[in-house]
Amino acid sequence: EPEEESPPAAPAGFEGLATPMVRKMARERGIDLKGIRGTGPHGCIKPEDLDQMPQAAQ
Amino acid sequence: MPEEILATFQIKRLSVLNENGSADLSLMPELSADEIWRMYQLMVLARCFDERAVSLQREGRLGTYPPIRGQEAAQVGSAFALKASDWVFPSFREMGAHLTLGYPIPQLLQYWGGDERAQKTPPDLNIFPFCVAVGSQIPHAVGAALAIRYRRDPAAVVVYFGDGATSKGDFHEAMNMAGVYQLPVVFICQNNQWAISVPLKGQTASASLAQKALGYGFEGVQVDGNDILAVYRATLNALEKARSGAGPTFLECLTYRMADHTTADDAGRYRSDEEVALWSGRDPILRLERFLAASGAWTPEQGRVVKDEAIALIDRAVGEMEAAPHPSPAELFDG
Amino acid sequence: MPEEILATFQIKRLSVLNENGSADLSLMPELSADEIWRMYQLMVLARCFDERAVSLQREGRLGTYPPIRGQEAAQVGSAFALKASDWVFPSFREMGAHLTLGYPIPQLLQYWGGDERAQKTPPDLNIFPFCVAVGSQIPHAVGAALAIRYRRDPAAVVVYFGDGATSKGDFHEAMNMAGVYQLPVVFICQNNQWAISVPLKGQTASASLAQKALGYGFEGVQVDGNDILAVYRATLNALEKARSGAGPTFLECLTYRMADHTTADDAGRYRSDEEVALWSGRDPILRLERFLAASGAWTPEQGRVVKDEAIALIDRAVGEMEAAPHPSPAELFDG
Amino acid sequence: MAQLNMVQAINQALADEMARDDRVVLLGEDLGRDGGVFRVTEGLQERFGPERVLDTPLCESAIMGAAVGMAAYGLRPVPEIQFMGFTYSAFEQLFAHAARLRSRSRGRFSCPLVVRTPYGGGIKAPELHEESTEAIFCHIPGLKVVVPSGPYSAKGLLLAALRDPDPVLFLEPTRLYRMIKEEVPEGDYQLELGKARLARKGSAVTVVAWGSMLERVLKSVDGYDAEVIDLLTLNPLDLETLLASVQKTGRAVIVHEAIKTCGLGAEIAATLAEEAMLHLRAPILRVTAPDVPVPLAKLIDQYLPGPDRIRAALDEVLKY
Amino acid sequence: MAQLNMVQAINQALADEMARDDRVVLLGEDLGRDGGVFRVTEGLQERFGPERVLDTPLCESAIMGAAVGMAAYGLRPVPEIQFMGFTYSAFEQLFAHAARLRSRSRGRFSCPLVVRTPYGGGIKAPELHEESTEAIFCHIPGLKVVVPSGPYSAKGLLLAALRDPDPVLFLEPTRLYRMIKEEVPEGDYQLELGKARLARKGSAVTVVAWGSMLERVLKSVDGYDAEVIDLLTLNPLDLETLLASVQKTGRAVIVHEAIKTCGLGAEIAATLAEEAMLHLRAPILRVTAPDVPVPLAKLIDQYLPGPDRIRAALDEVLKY
Ligand SMILES: Cc1ncc(C[n+]2csc(CCOP(=O)(O)OP(=O)(O)O)c2C)c(N)n1
Ligand SMILES: Cc1ncc(C[n+]2csc(CCOP(=O)(O)OP(=O)(O)O)c2C)c(N)n1
Ligand SMILES: [Mg+2]
Ligand SMILES: [Mg+2]
Ligand SMILES: [Mg+2]
Repeated sequence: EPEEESPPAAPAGFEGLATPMVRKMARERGIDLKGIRGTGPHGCIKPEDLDQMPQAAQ
Repeated sequence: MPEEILATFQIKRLSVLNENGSADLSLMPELSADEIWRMYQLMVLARCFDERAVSLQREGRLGTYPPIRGQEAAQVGSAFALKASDWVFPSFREMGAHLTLGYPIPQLLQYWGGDERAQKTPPDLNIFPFCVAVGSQIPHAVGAALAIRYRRDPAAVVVYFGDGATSKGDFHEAMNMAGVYQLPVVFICQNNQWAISVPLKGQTASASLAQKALGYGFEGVQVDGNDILAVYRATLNALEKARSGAGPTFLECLTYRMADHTTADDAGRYRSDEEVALWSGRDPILRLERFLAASGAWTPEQGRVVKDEAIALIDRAVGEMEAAPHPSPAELFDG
Repeated sequence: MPEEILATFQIKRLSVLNENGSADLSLMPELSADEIWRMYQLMVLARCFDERAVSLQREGRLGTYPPIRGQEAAQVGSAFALKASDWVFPSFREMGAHLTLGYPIPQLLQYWGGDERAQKTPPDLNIFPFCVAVGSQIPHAVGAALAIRYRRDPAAVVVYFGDGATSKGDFHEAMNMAGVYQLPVVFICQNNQWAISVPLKGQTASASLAQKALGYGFEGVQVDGNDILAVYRATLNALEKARSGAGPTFLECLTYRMADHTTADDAGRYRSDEEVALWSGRDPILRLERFLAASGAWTPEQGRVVKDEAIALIDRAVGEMEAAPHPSPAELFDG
Repeated sequence: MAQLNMVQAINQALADEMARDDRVVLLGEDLGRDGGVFRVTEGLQERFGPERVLDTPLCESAIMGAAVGMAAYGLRPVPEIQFMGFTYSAFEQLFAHAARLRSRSRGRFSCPLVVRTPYGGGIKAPELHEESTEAIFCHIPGLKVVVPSGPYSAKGLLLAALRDPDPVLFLEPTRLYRMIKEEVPEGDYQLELGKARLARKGSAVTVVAWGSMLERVLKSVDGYDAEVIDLLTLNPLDLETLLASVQKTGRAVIVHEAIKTCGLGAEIAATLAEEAMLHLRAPILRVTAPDVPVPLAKLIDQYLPGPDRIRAALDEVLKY
Repeated sequence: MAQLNMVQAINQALADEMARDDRVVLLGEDLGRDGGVFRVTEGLQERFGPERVLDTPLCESAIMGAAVGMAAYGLRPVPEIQFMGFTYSAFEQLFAHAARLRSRSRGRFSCPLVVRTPYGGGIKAPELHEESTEAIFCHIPGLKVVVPSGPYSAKGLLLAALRDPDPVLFLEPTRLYRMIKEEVPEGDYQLELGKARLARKGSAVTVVAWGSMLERVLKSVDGYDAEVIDLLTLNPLDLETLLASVQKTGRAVIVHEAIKTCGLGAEIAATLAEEAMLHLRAPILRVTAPDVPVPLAKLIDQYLPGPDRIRAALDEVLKY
């Protein structure tokens, strides 16, 4: 699907798409998924995507 | 060979006591005076049980209950012919049979109070749990009979069901299988002429239920179901035949459901008072009392004693039933 | 009233042609010579269809197929009595009835080729789809008859099934309901004496199947199922009775399954060659040929012509069937 | 508009449709002379005659089988099974015939019938009178399964079912028969089959229920920011409504009175796990009966999901 | 050890257990004299006599009902239903009686029987000969459901089923009857009911299958880092094995030949969505037949899940 080949920028208020697993990992690392677009299908955030993101201070 | 007659069949009807309670001595079953008295006591016990259960339901102390009033002869008479090693598959309206066989009365009440522990039949009785899905117990009897045959056990099987049940495939399928294997099973239909609001003629166009046995290659007999001596005789014969390897028998006990279908039903909506009155006159207990009275074996006073004893027994049972602790949720997983 | 006789019943057997093909003229149905000839052609057509279907299966051009060999008289004779407005509920072994009623032959073959499009009955025929779950079509006939009655339509219903089907609850339940409402339905049992490997006596202890009707309050007749004139006569009578509001009839057509149960079966495992040979001598086509030959209406030469015509018809149908395009996956969702 | 209970609403729908369409014929045990054991068909035999309101012999499979033949002939039969626990013996007719007839005859025959049956627990009735086996019927291709949750939806859904060209199983929550009264329009109205209803708006969690559990769920969610979906049609599922809600809330709890294993809750949860996974922030929980037979009266309240268990599930998913 | 096909393995299990335990009795249509339509019971009537290998009248509900009575009396009947599509009429006996007897009699009566029936598609047989309705049976509390995937598991599971104190439905994948030969130990061995088998190790995705789909899945996953679970027992599910695998792989695909809606795949997916949600990195996909009746031969290959659809699902979840 073309949508996945060239991901457009996340629209304003875009709630990051992620499975509960990724949400949990993000929570643990203090990452806020709001507005983030990942490299997975439909722009979802993959676990690997989290590695590229700035973590909140622990 | 034009329109040849392939076969001719006869259906018989058995009665021992007429409506006035006088007996055809040639058909009188071998029973001692004590045994007949015991039968009488059991019919009265069944009647008292029934009356109490109905009133407990009205008071909210039992759930929906299906009265047996009018069917005491069919139930007590048939169960009286059983041996301890025989197996019994009841429907849900044979409390008279349970009482005759010695099922603990508190437990019997407990079932209608909505408690599964009631169905844990005591180990010395081979009575299957009540069967609410009409007719579906009939094939079980055939299976038990197959096991008896296979084990060469000296037992027989009795299965009870109503006129309504004869419309179900299970009835047919079980009768047919019993015929094929010539099994030791006695099919006892209490034809009380009603299945909730549906009268017999709405159930089948067959003139008798007994004749249905013709399609299965074994004997069907209509018995006066309000005549306890006829019921006993017919059942005993059928059981002996079964135990001797001579195959199954179908007994249609023609009787009448004198009360509502259950305590949730109002029979006044669908049947006439005249019909009910007619059958009240044919009360099976009355009939045995007349028989006994004729030889001086029964007086109103003796009748009262029997009834009082029965009531006392029921009283105790009600107390026991109500004293039982409420089942714990863990019992959902019991078994 | 001791052991009173409640009722006496008789079961009749109808045959018109004896084994040598000579007819009882008093029972001869009203049929023109042309009509009888047409019946003969249809039986031959059914036989040729059957032989071809079996060989197509052997060649892998059809799936599992249940031969009708030996049952042509029962099928053609009964279907010949039907009117276009009547409804037919077949089992899975009535291709002779389909052919008689004009079901397109390519479509009939298509079914055994595993193609649902075969069951889209042409709009001018009221033939229900084949029924594989044995006996489960019988209640449908009762429902259609209820609808006919409700609509006051001048039609009747025929339902076909085998001896094995009489063991199923559906048979009983439908017969019973038809009796209660006195419906315009004719129950036609092709008693071919086998249900796969189970002989009739393993199916029921009843001496005849016809007598099973006694339990439902309507007439059951045994018909010589290899005698097309008897089958026709009995069916016509039953249909007229049905249409006139006089209720249902049960016809037991006593015949024989001359072939294996299906092309996946090997009857040699469970029945004797002698039995098969005995019934080969009773071939229903042979019997009608003898009848016709006696009056000079049939010669071997004419027989060959009829057969050649039938084969030509089947040839064309096979071609058409095989020319039909493979169904597309989208047809899974058709209907 | 009148205030009706569900028994009255169903009775009205049947009467109206019978008056409108002479193909509609009722059949079953005790539904004519007696008006049905719950009085749902009261007065209909008097009004429409014994040929349109047929008291049948005691035989569920024959009732269903005959209905198939009637429907194929062109009528619109409405077989009643006295209690859901007695549908088992009619199962073959429903599964192998009614539901398949259109497909296997490639449209030559169809089977427009509506099976009505009371279902569900909590009425302290005998064995097999409180079953809730809807999931089994949802596994039958070609059969629609519908469950109203009150008098209004009962009438509107039943009218729609009676006009559907294919077989519909119409489950009547016995416990609600006379429990709820609602405004029910007198005239004709239909609720489209296959459409769920938003019974309550909320944004933190989606609770899915149907039949008599709906009432219990609505009582239980007080104080929660819960969206409640009243399924109304169990098969086919209204995916659109389910997904829209769960995409919004990110949490789902399914409540049903059937046992857990292979209950309809499984299909709903599986669908969400397939279609809405990226929106979920918590496990999907099912609040159901335990995997044991429906008990008799004394234990029925322990068996059916109650407010405590429903709230515990809400609390659990709201932790995420 | 001998190389046996599944027909031989089942035959051997039955013969061994009958020799060991005289309570074991077989009954069904054509299984005696004829040895069964698939020859699974060949030779057993000759060896054990017609009272232990009973040819019955043509009636599935009576077969099942009689088996209930036999089991209650103390035997261990093994009713055979000729094809799964003919179980419908035996449904009431199984659901309302066999499965409940222990619970409703509080242990006074039990019902140790094993229902054997061939099931599943791909054999180009007539209507109702290729059904796969296992999910319905998994919704029956009190009934275990078992499906071997080859000769070895067939014998081991059947021996365990025959010794189980409660009713077991034993489904025999018809397509595999003579397809696979395996080493099958001659003596006694049991595979514990309720335990799944790791048919293939892998770490990127868990694929769950059973019966004849297993063989197809194993062929399809070539080249994928897929772990394959052969369920063997469908009810109760082996949660431990399922969860351990999915917690490792983070992805699940369920493959079954039954239709999708309310199939067993739903229960598995729902269980994962409840118990393993925090380990999932992709939606849970189900590869199933479409929601239509099992077609006749010409379309059966389009109906059953094939390698293409299985691989497409793997590719999809691996995107996450
Ligand atoms: C299969 C089934 N269908 C319907 C019912 C509801 N029901 C309970 S008793 C009964 C009538 C039974 O009539 P009959 O067999 O004559 O027995 P009786 O009640 O007269 O003892 C009905 C319809 C049921 N229990 N089981
Ligand atoms: C309900 C059911 N059980 C089993 C089968 C498998 N089967 C197909 S035909 C048949 C025997 C049918 O015997 P009968 O009714 O006499 O018909 P026939 O085959 O002789 O025409 C059996 C057991 C089936 N199709 N349906
Ligand atoms: Mg049945
Ligand atoms: Mg009755
Ligand atoms: Mg036959």
